[in-house]
Amino acid sequence: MSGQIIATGRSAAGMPTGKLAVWMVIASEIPIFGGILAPYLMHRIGHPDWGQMAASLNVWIGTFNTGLLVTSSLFAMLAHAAAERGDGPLAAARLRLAAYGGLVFLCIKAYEWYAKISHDHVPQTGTFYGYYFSATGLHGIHILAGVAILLAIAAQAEKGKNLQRVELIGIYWHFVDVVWFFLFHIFYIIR
Amino acid sequence: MALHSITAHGMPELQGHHDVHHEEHWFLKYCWSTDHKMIAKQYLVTGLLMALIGGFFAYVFRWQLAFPNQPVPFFGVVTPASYNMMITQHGTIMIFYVAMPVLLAAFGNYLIPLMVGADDMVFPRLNRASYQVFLISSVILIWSFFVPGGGFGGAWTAYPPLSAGSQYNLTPSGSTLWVVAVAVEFVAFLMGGINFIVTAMNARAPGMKFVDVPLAVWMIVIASVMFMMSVGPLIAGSVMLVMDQNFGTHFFDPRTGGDPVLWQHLFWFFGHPEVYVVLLPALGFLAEILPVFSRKKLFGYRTLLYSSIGTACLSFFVWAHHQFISGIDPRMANVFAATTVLISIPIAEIMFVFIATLYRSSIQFTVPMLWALSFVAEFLVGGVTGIFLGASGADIHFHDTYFVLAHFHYTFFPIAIIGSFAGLTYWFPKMFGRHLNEGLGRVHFWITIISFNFIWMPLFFTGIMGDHRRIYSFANFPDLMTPDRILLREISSVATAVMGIAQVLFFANFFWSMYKGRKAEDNPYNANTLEWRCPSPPPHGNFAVMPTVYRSPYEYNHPDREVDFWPQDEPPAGQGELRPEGAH
Amino acid sequence: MSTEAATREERKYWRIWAILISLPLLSLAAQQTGMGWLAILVSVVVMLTSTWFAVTTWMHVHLEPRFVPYLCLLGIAAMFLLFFMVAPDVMSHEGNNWQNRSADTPAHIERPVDPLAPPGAAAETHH
Amino acid sequence: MAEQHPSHESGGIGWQPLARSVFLTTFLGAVIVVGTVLFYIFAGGEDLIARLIPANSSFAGDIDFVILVIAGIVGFWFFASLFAFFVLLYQSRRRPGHKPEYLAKHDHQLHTWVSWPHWLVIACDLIIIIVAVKVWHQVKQVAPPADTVIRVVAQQWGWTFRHPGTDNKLDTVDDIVTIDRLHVPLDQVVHFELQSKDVMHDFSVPVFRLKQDAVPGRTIKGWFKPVKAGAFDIQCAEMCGIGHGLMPARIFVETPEQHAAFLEDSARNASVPGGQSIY
Repeated sequence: MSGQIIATGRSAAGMPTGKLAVWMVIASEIPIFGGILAPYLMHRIGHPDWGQMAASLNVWIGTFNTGLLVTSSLFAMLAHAAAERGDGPLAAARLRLAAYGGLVFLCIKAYEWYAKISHDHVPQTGTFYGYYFSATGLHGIHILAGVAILLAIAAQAEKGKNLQRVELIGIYWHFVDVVWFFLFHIFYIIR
Repeated sequence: MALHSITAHGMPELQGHHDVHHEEHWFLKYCWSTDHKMIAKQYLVTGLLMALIGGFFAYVFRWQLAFPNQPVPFFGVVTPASYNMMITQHGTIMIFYVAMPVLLAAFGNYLIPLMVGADDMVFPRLNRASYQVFLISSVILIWSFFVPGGGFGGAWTAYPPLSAGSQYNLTPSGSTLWVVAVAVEFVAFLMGGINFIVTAMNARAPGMKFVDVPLAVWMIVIASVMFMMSVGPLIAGSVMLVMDQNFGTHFFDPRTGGDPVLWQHLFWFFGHPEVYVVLLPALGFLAEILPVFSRKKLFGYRTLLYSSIGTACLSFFVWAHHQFISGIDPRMANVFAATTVLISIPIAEIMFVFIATLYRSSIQFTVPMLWALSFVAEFLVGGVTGIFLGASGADIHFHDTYFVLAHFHYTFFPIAIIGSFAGLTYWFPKMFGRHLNEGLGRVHFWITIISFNFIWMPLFFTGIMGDHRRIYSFANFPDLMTPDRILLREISSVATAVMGIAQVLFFANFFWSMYKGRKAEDNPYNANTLEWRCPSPPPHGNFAVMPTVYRSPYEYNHPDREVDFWPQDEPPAGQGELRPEGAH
Repeated sequence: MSTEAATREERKYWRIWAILISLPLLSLAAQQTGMGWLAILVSVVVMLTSTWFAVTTWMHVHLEPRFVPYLCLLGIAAMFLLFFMVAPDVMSHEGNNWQNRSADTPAHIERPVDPLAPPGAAAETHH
Repeated sequence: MAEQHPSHESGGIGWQPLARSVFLTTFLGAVIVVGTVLFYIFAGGEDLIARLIPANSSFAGDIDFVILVIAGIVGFWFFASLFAFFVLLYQSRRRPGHKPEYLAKHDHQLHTWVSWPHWLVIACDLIIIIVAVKVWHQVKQVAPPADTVIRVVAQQWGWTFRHPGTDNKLDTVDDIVTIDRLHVPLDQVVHFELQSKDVMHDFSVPVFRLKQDAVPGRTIKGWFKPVKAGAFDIQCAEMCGIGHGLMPARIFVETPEQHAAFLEDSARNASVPGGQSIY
């Protein structure tokens, strides 16, 4: 359907339509994550005692997860390079690796949540945990959506279709990565 | 890039494009269409239906206020709970489910591709998804009226802890459904907004420079960008509020270090720009309608554009004037008072531009023009009374009184109702291929405008006299039951009923004209913009030949021309149709 | 893009990956020293550096039209605005003619808001 | 461009007369509106607002003054624009032989037409900001020394007022706690501490021009000085649930004798000493 639309093929702003849209998505995501991080920071600075709760987060798991996401992003980037060469199947394989990275990230995150909850560190016990669960949950939803899109685009790329989308999902995936840098440092590192 | 260069030559692409869609099932045609015009109409119809609900609520609680504790005709006795529910849902519906879908989504969808000379939105399926998500959100909202405990009744601003604790608001499911409905709606408009922005930026017809874009498109795009930049914190806030309601967190609960004032900030950080999100499209319609019916070039395209961008930027700095007395630090109020009052500068410039456009023009008082002109006059009232509220010292008295409501409705009624009517009556021939009945339209216009002023003028005075908003019956307050106050309230309430009844005229006109009205020409008003250069109503794919743009959209009565308009896509002399030199 | 150039690009991506992998380790190390101020300093630097690398070398923001980074910066600016205009009310616990009593109570103590109780009594009475 | 089309120049008079007529009307409007306001203020008519609602506290007049200043300034703009608007509507109505003018010149040359009012608007804005912030500062940011301090506690759906009693100190045994009835002495500076037990409420006394939200978890301080004896409404001005419209209270502004009687009465009638355990 959309292939027939002339409008989609135009680029009066000097960039492909899909890429423009991805950047628009990112621009609109910034206030969403900012909207939860800014209040958290305010409260965190206002409540030095939250440091005890922050100390209960497992920073090793957090660091490992960071590495995992960075690696996953790398594969998205390599998929982009493969797509640039027109190598659809290779791009698809690398995209899938990136997606699996995201899935493993989610599993580790789930384990982390489970460990927190089993230690009775539930959102009810302190607003710190409320922010922790909301922010990482919001980020997790983005990872989940990203994984789904990665796999869908991998399926297309395998057939050599819509190779330009490999780059687009890559941009989104790196953005999710950048958000994680902030969450990781703000929640795990700074106590 | 390849496609772009093809379209640049105005090649008649994709012949037979329109024929593909002939044999469609009605469901595919009306409910599953990716055509931007059909989606626009879906938004429009949903918005109008929601307006009926919101309007009915307004009638019920206005009647209760004038004649407290007597059964309201067609409704029954109003209890405090149902009163609160109705004022809350009236606000929610009118802002999020009428103004946004009609002004931004319906007209944005309809106008942007047509005005920039594209055959559809750049992401038609995303567009369809946006409407469907919006529809789901409307269904959730209406569903919330009927759950046990009733609909949410904590005012449309939903200040916690009232909205966060069911022990306070007594509507355990209603309040959650309300937040969810609103948050889902934001997602729908984010999808739609991204589509609008990308379409207007990327899918412009060849030759259309940024000063050739009609202002209606500009305004919708600026509004979408504002929406995108401001809604994020409230989406995050809604997530937090839902967690507070259902998962026992304490983001907004002071018991464990949460802060109710935080929600107010998150809400108004979005809530104030939101006013301009719906204002700008309405101003865009005016910028289209005024030049057409005064047959004169718009005074100051760039002035209007830059003033609007200035308003948009400035509106991010003013939100806490809604919170002057609600627990923010009094020192911060000084900052916000200053920024708030300064926003009068760009708004005043916009008004000057509109008024100056009328100078030495030739005004035809058609129905759309009447609506557009009444917008200027009524919005002036709303604009100047806003200064009282932005000035912190005066706001101490006015805050949360009917003065605020009157001010708000003097801005929002022009925006949402007058703006929508102006747009609807103006583009009706294009949308449905038929003309509205002019006489009926005039009667409807005058009744609506006069009754509107009778509703809200008296309430400025009851506000000054100390009537506070959201109070279900003033009978409990001896100071407020003086005969003059009661009279003012009664005038207002009766006028509300009159205005409600007058809308029957509009709906009758609307549906009658849709099927039986006079057939519309392609360009009935001799307008310049591209949407008038395709058939009425435009087929799937809009243009038979994709247009190329040569000039700004407001070239009326150009001295070099014999006819008083100059369509944007008409090739200049020498390139296409020839005009003898010096014929003037 | 030629195959050779793409391979060069790939090698560059690996280099960026190495940097991005080691930066969080740096902040982890800073945190393990136990010096709070060092952890904050290093994290801020690491956050900004890694974002810079990811955005410029992976997302290729510099290759896009100029309005793209500006738009994103606009979003970030809006968040800074939100932070600094809200912080006086939410971050501080007292101000001009007001005091946030509940914020002064340690967050993990469940404490009903009972303004009629004398100050300080609340925490004891509700244990 | 313009020289090639003399028809404009002759038919069109240009923009000067428009500017002249608009400025004339604006200044006429200014004189009328500002004059009226000044007349009221100097003729002791500062009670323009007070005719609608009594001004019974010491700062009510200041707030009314802000309102009047703003009314004068925006009234001038309002009537001037509306006048220009309707005059233009009449002048430019479509009629035979009337041809609209084409703006041949470039935007920025005509811009003076917008920029002049623009600078005027900025000047007016500055006046408004200064006046408003001054009164705000005096009402909300600083307070004269207290003669007495009361505590106002809002809850769903009623008010609890804690008066300091005869020793004029809060949180002592002789405090008087009342529900929905606040007693304050006339002509004394009353400081209040505003608190809420559950949700947001708002302590509003329209005749005092007094309004302040009660935020749960916070104590917000404010002041007022009643200047007229009598009983007046207290309203809750922030949506606080189903009973929001049903939490009216009264404030009794009492002469020294009445207030002394009230204190004595309460002390005698208190079933429990100090009223500490009324709650």
